[in-house]
Amino acid sequence: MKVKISIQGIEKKFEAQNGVGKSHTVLDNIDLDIFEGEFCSLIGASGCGKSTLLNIVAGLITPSDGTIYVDGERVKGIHPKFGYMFQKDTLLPWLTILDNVMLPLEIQKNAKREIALHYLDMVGLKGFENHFPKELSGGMRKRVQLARLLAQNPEVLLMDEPFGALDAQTKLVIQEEFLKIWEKERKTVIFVTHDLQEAITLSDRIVLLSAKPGRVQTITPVDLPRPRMLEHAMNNAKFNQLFMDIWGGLKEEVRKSLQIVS
Amino acid sequence: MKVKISIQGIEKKFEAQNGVGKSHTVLDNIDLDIFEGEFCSLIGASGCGKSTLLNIVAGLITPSDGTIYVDGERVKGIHPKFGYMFQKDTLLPWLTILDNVMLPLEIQKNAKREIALHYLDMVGLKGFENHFPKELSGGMRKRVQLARLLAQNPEVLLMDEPFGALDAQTKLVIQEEFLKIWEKERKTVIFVTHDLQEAITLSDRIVLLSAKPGRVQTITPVDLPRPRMLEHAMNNAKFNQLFMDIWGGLKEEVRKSLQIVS
Amino acid sequence: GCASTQSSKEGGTGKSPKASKVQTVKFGVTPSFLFLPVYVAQDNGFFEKEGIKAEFIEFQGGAEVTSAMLGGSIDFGATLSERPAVLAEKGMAAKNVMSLQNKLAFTLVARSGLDLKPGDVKALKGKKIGVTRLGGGLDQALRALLRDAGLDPEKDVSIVATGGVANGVAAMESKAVDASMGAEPATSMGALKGISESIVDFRNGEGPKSVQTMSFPTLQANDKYIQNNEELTRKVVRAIAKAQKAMRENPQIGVDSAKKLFKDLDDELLKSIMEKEKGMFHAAITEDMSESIIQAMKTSGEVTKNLSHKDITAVEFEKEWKESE
Amino acid sequence: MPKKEFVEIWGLRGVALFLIIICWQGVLWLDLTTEFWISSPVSIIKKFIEYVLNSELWLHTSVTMIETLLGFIIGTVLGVGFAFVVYRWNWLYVALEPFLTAIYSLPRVALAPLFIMWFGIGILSKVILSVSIVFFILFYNTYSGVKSVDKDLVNNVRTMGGSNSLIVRKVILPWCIPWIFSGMKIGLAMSLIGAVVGEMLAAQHGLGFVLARAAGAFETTGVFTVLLILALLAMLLTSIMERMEKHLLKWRQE
Amino acid sequence: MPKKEFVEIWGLRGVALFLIIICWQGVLWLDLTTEFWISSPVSIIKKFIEYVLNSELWLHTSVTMIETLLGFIIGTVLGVGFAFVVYRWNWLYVALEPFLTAIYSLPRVALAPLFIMWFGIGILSKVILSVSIVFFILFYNTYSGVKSVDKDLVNNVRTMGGSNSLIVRKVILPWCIPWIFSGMKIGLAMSLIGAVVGEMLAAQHGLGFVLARAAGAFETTGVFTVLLILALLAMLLTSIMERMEKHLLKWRQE
Ligand SMILES: Nc1ncnc2c1ncn2[C@@H]1O[C@H](COP(=O)(O)OP(=O)(O)OP(=O)(O)O)[C@@H](O)[C@H]1O
Ligand SMILES: Nc1ncnc2c1ncn2[C@@H]1O[C@H](COP(=O)(O)OP(=O)(O)OP(=O)(O)O)[C@@H](O)[C@H]1O
Ligand SMILES: [Mg+2]
Ligand SMILES: [Mg+2]
Repeated sequence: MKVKISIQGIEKKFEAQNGVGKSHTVLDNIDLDIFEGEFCSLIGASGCGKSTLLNIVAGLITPSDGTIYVDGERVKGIHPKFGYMFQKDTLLPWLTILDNVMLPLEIQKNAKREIALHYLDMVGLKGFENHFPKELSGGMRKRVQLARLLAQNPEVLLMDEPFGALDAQTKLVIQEEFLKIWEKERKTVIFVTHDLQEAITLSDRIVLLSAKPGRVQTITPVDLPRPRMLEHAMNNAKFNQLFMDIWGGLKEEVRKSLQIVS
Repeated sequence: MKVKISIQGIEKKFEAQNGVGKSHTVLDNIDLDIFEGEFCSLIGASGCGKSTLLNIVAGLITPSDGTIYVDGERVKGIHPKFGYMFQKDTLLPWLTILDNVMLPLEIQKNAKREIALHYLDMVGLKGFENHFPKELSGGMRKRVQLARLLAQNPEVLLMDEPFGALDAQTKLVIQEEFLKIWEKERKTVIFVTHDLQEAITLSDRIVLLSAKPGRVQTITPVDLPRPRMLEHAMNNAKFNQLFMDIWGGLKEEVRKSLQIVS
Repeated sequence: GCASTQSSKEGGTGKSPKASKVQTVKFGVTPSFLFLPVYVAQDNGFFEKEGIKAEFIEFQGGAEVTSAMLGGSIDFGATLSERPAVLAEKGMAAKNVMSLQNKLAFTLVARSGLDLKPGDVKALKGKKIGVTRLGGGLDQALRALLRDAGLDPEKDVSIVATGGVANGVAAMESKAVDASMGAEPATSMGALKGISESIVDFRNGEGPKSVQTMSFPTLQANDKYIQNNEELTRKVVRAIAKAQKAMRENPQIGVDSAKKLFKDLDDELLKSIMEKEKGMFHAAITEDMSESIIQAMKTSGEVTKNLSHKDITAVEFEKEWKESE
Repeated sequence: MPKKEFVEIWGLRGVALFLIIICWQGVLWLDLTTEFWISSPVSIIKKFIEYVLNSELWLHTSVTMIETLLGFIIGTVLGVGFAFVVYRWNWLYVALEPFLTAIYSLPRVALAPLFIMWFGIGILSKVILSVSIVFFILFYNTYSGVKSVDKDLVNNVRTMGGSNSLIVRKVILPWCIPWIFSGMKIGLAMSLIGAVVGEMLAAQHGLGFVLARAAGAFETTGVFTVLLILALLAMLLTSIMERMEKHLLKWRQE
Repeated sequence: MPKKEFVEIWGLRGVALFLIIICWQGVLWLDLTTEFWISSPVSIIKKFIEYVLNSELWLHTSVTMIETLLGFIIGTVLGVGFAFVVYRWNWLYVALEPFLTAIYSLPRVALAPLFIMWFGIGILSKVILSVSIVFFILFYNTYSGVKSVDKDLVNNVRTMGGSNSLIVRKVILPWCIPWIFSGMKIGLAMSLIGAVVGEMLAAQHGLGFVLARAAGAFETTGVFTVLLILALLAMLLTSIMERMEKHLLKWRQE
């Protein structure tokens, strides 16, 4: 398998600000290869550095040390092949929902309304094209962001908790839709989630980051058959085994990160 | 049991804006009584009106019709006994984490650092007192918001997806801490969540809202024994029964809201 | 009608005439050659001898000086002689207390490139003429001069405001105007720099007689002030009149005061200006002069009331005027 | 605007206007001052009507309007544009900052001779005077807006492959709309003042020219009438701007 | 500031200054104009040193500084305060809006006679002149800031039981800091210009007084030297303000 993204020796230190806060190392010597066409999930305790790592891969934050290679080439700054769905709400508030989804298409000089409408429909937001972001609920805005990423159709998808704000059922429906697209196109995906179940049902590999400082703790391959049906995957015996394995590791990390001694 | 909050005939219509969007009824004739000391969860499809209802109860949005009674008295506008944790990140960016948590204490002329530090410690953010919100991860900011609500210590807690941005394990730890406090003090809580498991393990009653327009679909009492240990509760036979019951209802609602016909 | 305001304002500045101590008097001036005798009186101790401490407040334009004088924030204003007539028309009472120079001290100059002959006002037909400010005595004098030469100031030329002293010269340099009427040092400076040439210089006795005395620099005060401070006013007039006399006898003291005012100006230039103007330093305002002011204002339509010499001139200081002879 | 609100707003404004006029006239009735100083509402209205019927005044008004608008529009475009240029090439701002401050804080009247020499006494010199004020106001405000832009919005559009110019158009410019409009409200009045002061100093036409002439002849009523016309122009232009702003900001939560 | 950056910034500024001086001197060398109109850098520096050694000039400078700062501070406090008042009682703004526009856009020089009559020819009239400009700049900018406040922040503090005054102090004011400082940067120069123009119109002291006299005597070098002093004052005050702003905005993402 070809390595698509190679993360080598990445370290990120944030300097103490305003004199009082302490300088701390968030990521420490991260080495990780992401293969072409792989669906790789990042999990870890809250605040362990998942978003920071994604930002570094996307070229938005300069690491204190280490290098990112894409297709064997060293990259600095933003890579045009990457699409990034932020953890934060980053819709442009002055554009309507439709215009927001159209934006990447316009950039690519391929401003086809049908494409945007298709993805909006897919995330269940038919009829909200002409609303402004402020008129949508939190979960709806997240779905627009997803539609925008899909419309952009980049070679590599970086996704930071894309389904985090959705109710259990909506999440399931959208995951299923997303998986269908992915299984057809097999793009490289780095997927940050805090939902273990989601990580297992979707991924090829799950990377658990440790906390303070963030290091690659374990890498767990998920060898469930594809194409996957989510409900089937969850009822698979292997699923439970994987869940318990990773859960144990995560638990340990969280205990450390929350400084629970007992 | 005494009714603490009585929601009567609440309706909310949003007018069509900028000519193009259509006017739509988000909440339609909601009747709901919340008892004193009750932990009541609201669930429903993304965009069904949960946050809107909470905003109306908090007095931040004027309903198109209907009334809110608190302790039998009709209220309009913001009620001083309520504390509200927004779905959105609403930390003041110019205050340090500690100052943010101190804010409600200052308002109550009870500016004790120990209290703020205690709750920050509880949510696992010891050592971040002097950081600014921008220097925290998404999940960490949510936890600060929780600490701020707990420091405020209001009579009624309105919580909009408070644990939504947390990883599975951190969530569990914080839920447990929160439950401990709640079981000691027995305050009235209205709790919006998209995590069914969370709703069942924490609540006394679960209200399922339908979508388009939002109506009270079902109200499910959760008669698991208290004090609850989360892991025990999840392994209770009743838990699975409840889960499947509500899941079915939610599924139906989501299918409707996403306009899935099949 | 405005008496109440005036008297209340005046309480602050008008000192009791009986006080034997040094009395402070505030003069409002625009820093220009027109009002040089007041500075000379200060620099040569004439005020001091009268027991007066003079303070100078400098204004950008004559209208502001008059406003300040009426409002009471200064005691005396040094500006042009037609002001009391204009004010009388508007129901305000002020008088010329003395003349500072008894002739129109302005010069009409034209851009050098035009090659106009001295005295040839008619040749300005169709040209643009600049004055510092419209609506004042300078503007009126220019119009009178043009009318005298048979030109209609409204139709045959265009009269343009150019603002501050240096602006008029700049406007000629950039050919924005063809001619300009102004006072020293702008006119001499323009000539010195080869930018402009004199057409009509009233100080040399050029131009029509009626225009020569229609507007000239005077010291003014409002009636109320004069009434309440007659003794003090006498002292002021006496001091300045003595200074005028000294200036005529020894133009160098004028040069010295001008030098203090305009530090960078060339000595030779100042001397030549003083030579030209020294004959004009007389304090007296005659009935003829007043008549010529009133007549000119009536012609321009700014004054409609019937005014006499005494309405615009404080003749009670005739004795003090003589000090300048 | 709903009809009821409309009536309320104009009712309030009417009351305010009435109070101002009463105070004005009251000061005269109580003999606290005279018409020589502050004229009177009645005289001003009379004069205003006289002016409105006078074609010459329309000429002066249009000259002033042209100068004001030209100065305003050019200054706005340059100021906003320069803020974006400086956003892109920050070293430019770092290098020029003290000089910008220096130039901006020069009292322009002191430079009148140079203005006249270089730009004459026609419309050009007034336009440049206005531009030299409006430019800085718009620049400072827009630049403050640019600095406050949510970096994540910019970054996200950048990850979509958005070029710098697209980011300026689609992200920075809309973000800065409130900043630009606030600058425009401040700048419009300054542009008007700049044009009028320029005309008062040196001109052949324009309301400032009329104003200076009236002031030089102590015609207080004339002065106040011109001021009234200027105020009406400013109100008209400001209300047009506010409408535009409202339209452009309709995406904002009410 | 790291030492390297410091050297770079001042290097760039030095180069810019050098270019300006070269252009200036170059225009003279090429005989495009003469020292009579634009003086020359050398003469100005000579004169500047002469002025610095002259105690009288320090008096004039301090008078102008006092007027500028008083006008600036009072105008800022009133402008910001009024924006908050109007945030609380919005009908006040609705009623007064057209009158505010009208007053703001009056050319103050045209009102010089009234200023002189009411406030005399001392410091007071200059301070009021400055206030009458700074107030509006700060008001418009702060009010635009107030309108852009994130309602959810306000609402959340309100649900904590925060009073209106607390909300202003803890939410609105910090939110408006960039707006206020942008207004202050614009207003400071205007305050300086206001004070100087006021002094040019009528005064006994102050840099405007010196300036008017020099201009009347064709002392171009004197004029430019005073302008240099004014520019230095503006730079000094602006840099102090920028430091304050940086300190107050350190919570912002870099
Ligand atoms: N600008 C910054 N300055 C200082 N520290 C920062 C900054 N940004 C992030 N951090 C720190 O880096 C750590 C990791 O943050 P990050 O956002 O990557 O966490 P995360 O794994 O995405 O967490 P979550 O699941 O809560 O989103 C946190 O401890 C945070 O305090
Ligand atoms: N200001 C507004 N203008 C118009 N429509 C609005 C506005 N605010 C909310 N809505 C609409 O109200 C509906 C419910 O929104 P609400 O935020 O209450 O959903 P929710 O149940 O909290 O969803 P989520 O789980 O995604 O947070 C949505 O369809 C949304 O489009
Ligand atoms: Mg994150
Ligand atoms: Mg919600």
